[in-house]
Amino acid sequence: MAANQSRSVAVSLRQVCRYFGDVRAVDRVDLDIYDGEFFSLLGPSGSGKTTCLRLIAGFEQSTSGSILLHGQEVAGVPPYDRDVNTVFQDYALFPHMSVGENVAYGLMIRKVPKDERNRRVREMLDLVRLSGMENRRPTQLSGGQRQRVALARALVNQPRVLLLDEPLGALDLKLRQQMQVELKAIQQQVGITFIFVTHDQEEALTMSDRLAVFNHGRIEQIGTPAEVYERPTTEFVAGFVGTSNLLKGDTATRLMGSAQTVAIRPEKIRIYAPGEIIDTGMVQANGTIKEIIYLGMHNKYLVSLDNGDELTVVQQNLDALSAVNSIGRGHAVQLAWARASAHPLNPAGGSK
Amino acid sequence: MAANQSRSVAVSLRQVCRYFGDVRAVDRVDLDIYDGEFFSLLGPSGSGKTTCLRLIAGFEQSTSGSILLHGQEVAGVPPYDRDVNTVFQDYALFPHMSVGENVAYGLMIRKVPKDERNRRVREMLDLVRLSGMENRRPTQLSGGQRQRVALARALVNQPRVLLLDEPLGALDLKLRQQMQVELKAIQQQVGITFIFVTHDQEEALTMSDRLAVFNHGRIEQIGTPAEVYERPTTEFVAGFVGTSNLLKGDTATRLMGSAQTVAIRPEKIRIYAPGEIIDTGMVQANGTIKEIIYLGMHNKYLVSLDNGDELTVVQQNLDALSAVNSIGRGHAVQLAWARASAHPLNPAGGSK
Amino acid sequence: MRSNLETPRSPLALKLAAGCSLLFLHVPLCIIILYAFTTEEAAFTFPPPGLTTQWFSQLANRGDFWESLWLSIAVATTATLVAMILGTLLSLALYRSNFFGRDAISLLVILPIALPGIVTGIALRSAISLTGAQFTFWTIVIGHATFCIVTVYNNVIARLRRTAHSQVEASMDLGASTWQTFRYIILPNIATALLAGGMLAFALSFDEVIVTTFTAGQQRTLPIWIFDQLTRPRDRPVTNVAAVFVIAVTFIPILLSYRLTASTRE
Amino acid sequence: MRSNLETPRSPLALKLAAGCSLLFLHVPLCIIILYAFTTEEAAFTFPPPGLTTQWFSQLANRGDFWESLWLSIAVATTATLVAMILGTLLSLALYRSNFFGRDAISLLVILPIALPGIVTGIALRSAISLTGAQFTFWTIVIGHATFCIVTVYNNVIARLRRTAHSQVEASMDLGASTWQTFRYIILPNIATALLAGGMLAFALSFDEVIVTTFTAGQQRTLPIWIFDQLTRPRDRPVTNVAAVFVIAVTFIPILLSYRLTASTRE
Repeated sequence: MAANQSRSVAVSLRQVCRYFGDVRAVDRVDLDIYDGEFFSLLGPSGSGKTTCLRLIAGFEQSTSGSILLHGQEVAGVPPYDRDVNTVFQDYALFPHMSVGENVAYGLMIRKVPKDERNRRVREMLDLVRLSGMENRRPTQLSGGQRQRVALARALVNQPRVLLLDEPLGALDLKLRQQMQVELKAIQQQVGITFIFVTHDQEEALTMSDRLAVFNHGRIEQIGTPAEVYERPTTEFVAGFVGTSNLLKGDTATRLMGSAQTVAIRPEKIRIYAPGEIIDTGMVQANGTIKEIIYLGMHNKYLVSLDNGDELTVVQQNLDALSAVNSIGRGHAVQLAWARASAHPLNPAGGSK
Repeated sequence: MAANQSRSVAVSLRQVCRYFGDVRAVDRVDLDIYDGEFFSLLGPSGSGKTTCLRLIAGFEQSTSGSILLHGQEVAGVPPYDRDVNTVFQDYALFPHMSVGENVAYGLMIRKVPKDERNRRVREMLDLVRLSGMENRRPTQLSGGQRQRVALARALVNQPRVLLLDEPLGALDLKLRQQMQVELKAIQQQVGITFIFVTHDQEEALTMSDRLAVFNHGRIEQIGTPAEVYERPTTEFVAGFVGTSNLLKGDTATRLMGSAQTVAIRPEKIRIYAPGEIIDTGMVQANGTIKEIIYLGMHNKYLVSLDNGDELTVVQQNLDALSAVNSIGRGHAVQLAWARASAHPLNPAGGSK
Repeated sequence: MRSNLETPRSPLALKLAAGCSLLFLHVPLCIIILYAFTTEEAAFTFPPPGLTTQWFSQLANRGDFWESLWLSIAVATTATLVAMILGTLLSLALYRSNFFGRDAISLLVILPIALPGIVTGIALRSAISLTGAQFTFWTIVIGHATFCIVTVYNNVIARLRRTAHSQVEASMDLGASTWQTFRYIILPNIATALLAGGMLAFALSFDEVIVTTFTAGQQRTLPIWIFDQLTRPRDRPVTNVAAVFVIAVTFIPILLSYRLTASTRE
Repeated sequence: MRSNLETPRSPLALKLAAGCSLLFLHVPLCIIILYAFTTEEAAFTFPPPGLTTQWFSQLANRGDFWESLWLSIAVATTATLVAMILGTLLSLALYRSNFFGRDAISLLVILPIALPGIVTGIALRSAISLTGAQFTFWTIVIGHATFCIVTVYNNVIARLRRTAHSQVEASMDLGASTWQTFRYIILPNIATALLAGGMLAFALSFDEVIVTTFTAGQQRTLPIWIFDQLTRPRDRPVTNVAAVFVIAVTFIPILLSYRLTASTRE
């Protein structure tokens, strides 16, 4: 699943900036996306990820820098001359056309003969599991079905790159999870490069081959899901992709032997009873359980360390009725984690 | 935190129905909510939870059945004569009034003297951490701040019951999590009964003392978070509150010794290598890993059983870089779980 | 499941006041229709002493009535067509434009409808006189086009603003040029609004008196014919019948346009 | 970060067409203002041989002008006040009402504005004659109120529909009665729309000619004064000055109302 660095580059951004007046929506972004990759642009709203996508689609023009599609500079090339297609956040289906006409639109514009057009529309509707829906109107469809029509309409043109702008944002949780699986399967089937914009870190981790984490118009980190989650380079990434405990200053020095800030994931910390013997290779800390929050699949413990710092620990509920736990609020505990689980952050990581 | 059955009842619904034409929005609902409880109404959209709240507030009139507030029947009592206050989903702040005027509105209507009014508004703004914001306009506030104003405006009247209609729905993930903690803390501080409508099962589990799961206008289950999560009584609850593996028919008979459908949570299943010795008290099954999905905090395994059924298993990533796992796709594995972890579902559980 | 179907109703007093206001607005209309059937020739008494349809056949025999009617229809049709083309162009140009403030431009378009008819009339007459042109069918059309354009513009721009711009982007993204996007996406989207605007424009033009008196030569549109009729008291019932005609020709397009824009309103 | 600030602009041809249309709409206005300053008395040549402000002082000395102006202002003010009260009542009663279809009722309110002025005029004159009343200041007010109510209603109901109903529920929830909710929540919410509607109504009333001719006795409002003036060609520049007055009195409230409803439009 990891990106193969020797593959050819599909989309390349070089020092791309896009300013709206004083607002630096996209600020000196460098990015290489490989052919056939499922690549996510992840970030909070206003972080520049959507503007980046719109720059690639041609809906926005960059203020400076260069954008290459398969090696070709595309500055000034209008959207209709770029070999990319977009799945819009609001789907942007044409309400006055049937599902079939929506999907056929790009082929009609390109004057593909009627027979071939019909065949390809049918194939595409099969792919997105909407066979037989050709004659429905978009308003007669559910949210998930509309999403699939939008996907089919973009894919039928066989673009080399597909851009997806938070396509699952409008769906509810269960449907979103189902569409994540489907979308990923379709991408593997058609083999097209997918560039996927999302603000949902779990979605980005689940679906992507690689992802870029955006903040304030800049990219904070690029890597595979595991690289980004397990080795965040900045505080922002550590906090935005999952949750992290940050050990700073004195606490970091005392526990880790260096004042450099480190991030440690709540699920990497184990809880031991006082006096229990812990592997000496582990980093150890003593504390008191301040709060236990039951979350069904796991419990979240808020533990006060002796120096007043607070750590969050997550433990999977392995046993039936594990809500009733032997470790109660106010109990003293020992915490321990593998030294390798605590990842040092880039001190220059420029975000708040 | 669990409900104390001997406490006095704050809100009581007896066979309450609310039909809109042919649509049974609320269908024969029985419910007792105790004084001082944090009670959630959980369900998908259209399940009747919000209508239920609006019946209690007095914005809707029930078609049949009776609603009691602290033992008093409230049929026909207009909203302004009920001792409950509501926090609206869209906050419903008055845009032409300052924050202070918004919060003071209920007191002004009740002709509370100006001095006391100012004092109570100030106290309330302190409680929701908005001191000094009295003179701002709602439009100058962020989403989270507006939410707090709406909360203060409802609480300042010292109602005996506070109704909250998906108050956190419009906030983004991080802010929502923060507000969940704050809201729970405020409820514990003021000691008022909170009735909280949400479609987010994690939110309901985190915050509630007890919750009711709605589906198609009916209540499927009432209980503490642990009761509902660990012992779901219907397929709907097992699927809506967290995710469940359902073992049915032959598979259930072979593994569990009875054809009754059982639900088992993905995190209760352990994965063993083939040939590894498993405690005989455990239920065992053989299968093959079909897919591994990396989710940061945990990995999700899709495992095909020998008879073709598929089970989902979740394992916490305890170790650094646990994305690189010893168990790969296509490997044969043994699965095992405690018999008590598989919970039999009510065969009459009336939902699809 | 939130429903607005049955929320507390308006108090009775409010309903009563509303009912009276409605009545007040509609009584005149009923009177004119009623007195198109009265058997009296000149004076009106209430209730009418008897009802008759003779005035309809009398009117049908008046050549000058038919002449005016056809002129009114021709003027309204031509002015409406001109307005539909120019109004659409205007709205397309101004929708999304932001040069010196979209609002300022929008106001510039809307002002002419607010221009008092008498002012428009004087101004147009002066302008046409200056060019030395004759007052013909076409000068009437030009006069009417001023306010018809605004009506079409208002309808079309409201629809354009409600049309998701992402549709336009999607069309371009799928390979369509600007013209193709207009043809296949924008035009179908604004079609009903354009039609509704056109119908309103037709109704406005058909009713216009003041601007017509200034821009017409010897031509008499139907409203002006009615105006002239009023100097002949014995023809009052015939005039009322003509007024019923005007009401009908005006209301039908307005009702249709109301239907067409129902989706835009809510 | 999606921005609509700088999307592909309209093609040049479209802009040109739009520019011409705008010009077409505004040339008459400029002409009338220009010829209020011409030194010629009767004939108009272009360009004017010279400019002067003498017509302004001439107009100021005409007692009949001032009389008409004050009458117009009095009529417009009264009709507007009546319309603001009845229009608000109507919109409150109909907003959220669903008895035999809100749309049908809404149409009943809107139709009178579509009623041709000449028809409204004839109908009102007949109705007033039937009651045996005199044609006074008040009959003019009644005539004008018909279309003023509609203007206020349209503005207020549009604002009401945009006001979150949850505000009303929140107010009731916090203990306010229906009347308190109106006083403290609804009224402030609709205030600017009500004011805007009132101003538009004022402008409409101030300009009205046709309905006034039918509902007035000997009274002459300003537009009718101007109309009468036109029969005296030597007074043309004075008439143009009066027209500029009408334009000013009309445009100021329209501009203000446009400002007030800016938030409702977008």
